[in-house]
Amino acid sequence: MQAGIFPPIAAFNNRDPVYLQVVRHFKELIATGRLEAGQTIPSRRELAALLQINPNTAQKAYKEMEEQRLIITEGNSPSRVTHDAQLLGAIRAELVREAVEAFVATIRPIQLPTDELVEIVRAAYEAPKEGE
Amino acid sequence: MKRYIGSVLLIIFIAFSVSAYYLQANRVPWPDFYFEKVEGDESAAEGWELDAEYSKPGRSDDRVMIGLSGTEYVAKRSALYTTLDESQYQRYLDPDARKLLESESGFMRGKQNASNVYADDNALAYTQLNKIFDKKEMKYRYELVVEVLDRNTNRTRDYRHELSDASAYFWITVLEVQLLDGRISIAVNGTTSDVIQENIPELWTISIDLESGKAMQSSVVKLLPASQDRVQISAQKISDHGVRGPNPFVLLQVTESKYEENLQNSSISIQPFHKANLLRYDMRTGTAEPLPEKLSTIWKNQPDATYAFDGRSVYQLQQNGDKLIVTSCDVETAAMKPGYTLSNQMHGGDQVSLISAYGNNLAFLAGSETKLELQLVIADLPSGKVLYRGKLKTKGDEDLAEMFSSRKFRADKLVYTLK
Amino acid sequence: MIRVEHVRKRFGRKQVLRDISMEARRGEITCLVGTNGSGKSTLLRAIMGLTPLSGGRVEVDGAAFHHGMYEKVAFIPDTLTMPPGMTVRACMTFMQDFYRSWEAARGEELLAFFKLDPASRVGSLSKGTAAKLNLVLGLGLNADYVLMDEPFSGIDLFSREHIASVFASELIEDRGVLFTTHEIQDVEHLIDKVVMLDQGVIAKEFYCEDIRQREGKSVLDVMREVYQA
Amino acid sequence: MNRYLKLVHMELGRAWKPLAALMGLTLVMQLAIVVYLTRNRVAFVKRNYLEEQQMSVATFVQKIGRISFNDVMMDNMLFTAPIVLGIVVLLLYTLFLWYRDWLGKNMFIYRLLMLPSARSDLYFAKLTTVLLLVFSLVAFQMAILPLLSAAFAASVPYELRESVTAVELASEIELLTLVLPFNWKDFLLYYGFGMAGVAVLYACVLLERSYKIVRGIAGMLVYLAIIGLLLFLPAIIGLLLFLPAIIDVYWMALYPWELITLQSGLVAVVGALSVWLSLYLMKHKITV
Repeated sequence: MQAGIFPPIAAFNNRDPVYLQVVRHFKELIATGRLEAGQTIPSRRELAALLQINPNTAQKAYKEMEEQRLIITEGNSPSRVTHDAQLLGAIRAELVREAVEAFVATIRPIQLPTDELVEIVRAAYEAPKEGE
Repeated sequence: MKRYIGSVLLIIFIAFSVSAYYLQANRVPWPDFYFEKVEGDESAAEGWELDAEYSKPGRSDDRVMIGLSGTEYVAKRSALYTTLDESQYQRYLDPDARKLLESESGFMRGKQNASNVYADDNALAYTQLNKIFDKKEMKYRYELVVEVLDRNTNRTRDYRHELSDASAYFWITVLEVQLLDGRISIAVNGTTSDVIQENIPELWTISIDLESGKAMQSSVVKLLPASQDRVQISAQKISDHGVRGPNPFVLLQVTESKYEENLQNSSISIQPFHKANLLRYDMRTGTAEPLPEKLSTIWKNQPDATYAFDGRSVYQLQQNGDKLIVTSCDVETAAMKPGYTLSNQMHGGDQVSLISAYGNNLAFLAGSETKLELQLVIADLPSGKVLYRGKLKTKGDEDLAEMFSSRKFRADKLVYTLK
Repeated sequence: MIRVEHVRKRFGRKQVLRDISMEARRGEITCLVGTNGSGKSTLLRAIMGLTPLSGGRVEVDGAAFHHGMYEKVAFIPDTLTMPPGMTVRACMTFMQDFYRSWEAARGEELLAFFKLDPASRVGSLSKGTAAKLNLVLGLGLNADYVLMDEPFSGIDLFSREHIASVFASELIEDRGVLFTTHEIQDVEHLIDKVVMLDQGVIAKEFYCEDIRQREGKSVLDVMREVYQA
Repeated sequence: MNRYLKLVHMELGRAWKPLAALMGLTLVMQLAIVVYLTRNRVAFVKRNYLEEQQMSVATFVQKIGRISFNDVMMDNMLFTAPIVLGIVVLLLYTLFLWYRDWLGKNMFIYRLLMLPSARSDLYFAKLTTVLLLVFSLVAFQMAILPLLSAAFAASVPYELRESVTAVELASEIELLTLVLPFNWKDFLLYYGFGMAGVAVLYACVLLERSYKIVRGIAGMLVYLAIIGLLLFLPAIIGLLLFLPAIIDVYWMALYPWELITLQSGLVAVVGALSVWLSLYLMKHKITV
């Protein structure tokens, strides 16, 4: 199961710090529920191997996540996702806001009227995904 | 460890083969000749060696040196050792000069010709005659270089003297060096350069006063042949090896050679004719007197007599079949002394050969063609008393007689070497 | 830390390395980049003592480089350097014979990891397989530092990914890696620090994550700026 | 120390095939030569003496003498061919021993220079390997002499044959007396000089490998000049003596035993110098 949710390297771009991209990826997993609260996550070494990234980068990503209290590591037992629901909610909100900001930045130049825009977004959002 | 077996085996193979080869090389089955005493005292024969050629079937000839104790094969000796030994410093230099080289190696260093040396307890003198071509005057100049070591003070002095009016001589050699009452005397033998005069040997002496360094040249003695017609004349010093102490006389064997044509049944055959007379040259006076005619030798092809000098008298050693006739004369008085004759003394012995002398030691080989046996005989030169007689034998079971008859063994010369 | 101080290297009259000073820390992956002929390989060889320095010094953990250090500084050249006649097994035995820091177990692991046949002969290996064996011989050593010369050049895509995965594996962890490459874009996110060589001097030396953070540029962007300027 | 031994073992491992081939070739050639020449000689004797001159075996033996190895090999250079071949191949292999590590795409020299032991181990391992190869060929030659002697004996009827031991057989052939000297002191001397020669050769190879072709050759020439000067020092001194005394050098005249000692000493010095230079180059100057 674990391997599935950690895609190999192709998913990363070279311009943003890799460790931040890893943190974002974890946030997405948490936000999308693929990583539940309290679930154990792979060790630094396993993650480096899975994601094909430099072990130091994996180390830095874990440190960042611990600072953001996304994950908790007691002693040398494997790290776990936080139980803090309020934090988890905040992560979801942060991801949504980032996505929306990115979407708004790209759509603004087309100068669509607001309600027309909202209409298109609702249609796209409620349309069944081809894959499902 | 098993992995290294290949290399280890190779090293063992090398060690084994090389040592086996050299063990075998040392036990090569070659005859080991030696002299077995028949009569007399072995110490008299100490230092004498018979140089011979031995050709073992299936091998090219080997040079052997046979002494009292056994044989030494030149082939078996180390090339390094041979080079050391064969050089003129060692092997055939007379032992006194060699001893000098060892004891006075400092003084003798660089002295090319070790025989131009005079030595006594308190002085050592060396002379060298340098022939220098004078480009300006386009003629040869001869310069005598003398170095004298005072053994007491260990100081050396050297003297240089250019031989006056010597350019006429094609070649000048040093005959004798002596230290006579404070003067270094050097007898030289010059051969003239013009062909017509048939190179008459000319002797003279240069003496240099040790103190003043002043050099004097004696008058020249020309050794003219008795008869005039086309005679070759050569003068050769009779070796004074083994002679101790100062000696003013230089003994010369003056050989006159000519070719007689005698008519025999209408064909002219050229017969070589040689006559050797002895001459006593006194370095103090620079004069030469012939010694008694009885000492002269005449021969056609090979001389069958040699001369020896033991410091007091000169000896003519005449080989005659199985007899060795020795006549001698006192050098000081030039008076003949009673000679003696040594016979082969081997029953059936019919040969005396390789006569050699050193100091007052006389050595020769007594052989018997019929009995195929060889004996080394050492005698006291002045008295003729036989001091030692030894029979040539081999330690192995080789058939010596067969070796002689088939000429596998050929004696070459007797040499006195101080081992 | 491998420290290079004012290293100069001349081949005849050509000054290949003019004045190089840099560091490759333990536990970091440092990549040495530069245009062709900028002296990358020469620098690696100079550090390893395979070619004499014309000037300057190389220090490993504070001590001057000497032959004992070959136990703790492994070098993987751009070609496999074992005689063609040797089998893979013989190569492993050779390494065990001569290097105390050789770990046979890890060697076998690596052989398996790269799926190399111990009986095959060095001479008969393909370029990719040879490169993998080369890696095994280098990484099999329990060395603190691993220097690699073009580990990815001229190798098929799959082998390259296979090799790249080593960089991310625990084989590399807490070891200092200094390697040169032309295909920087594929391995950018594996690298901690980049040292840029240009005409025998260090053009730029930086940590990738810092550049990404401060200037949002990839290593490739920086290279374009430095080398095309 | 054991790394040096392991290196020697490895180098021998890489050399045993050519060595075995060389040994095989030498054996075959020498056997062929001995049998061929001996058969010719026997045929000649039979045709010429026994048939044409109607000589009985006894008279032939008595007059001319039995057929010996010496007669057969007397003025024939054929036997020296395999020996010269062996020497040439060994000389070439001495060079190849070094250059092979630089040749080809797999430059084994990288690995060798990165061995954790001092580079002198590598240098002495290669030097030892050459010496072992030379001595194994020499030992092989010694080992097959009895075989050759037997082959000779087999090719000559008993009554005509002059038996000779293997060692004597060796002393009949000019070149063999050099390769297998009769006296073991010479063996040490010749092969000592040979070793110095190999050391000089290695110094030249390393000069070239350190400074590459152009400056390498120049370095080599300078080095050989120094070596030449050293080796010919006694000869130069000798020469000085004969020049009309420009300077009084009599004190420099050497007695032959001193000359030999000096010459051997100089060869040893040259050997040591070469080893020292090689080790210096290996440590500081050699490059891949």
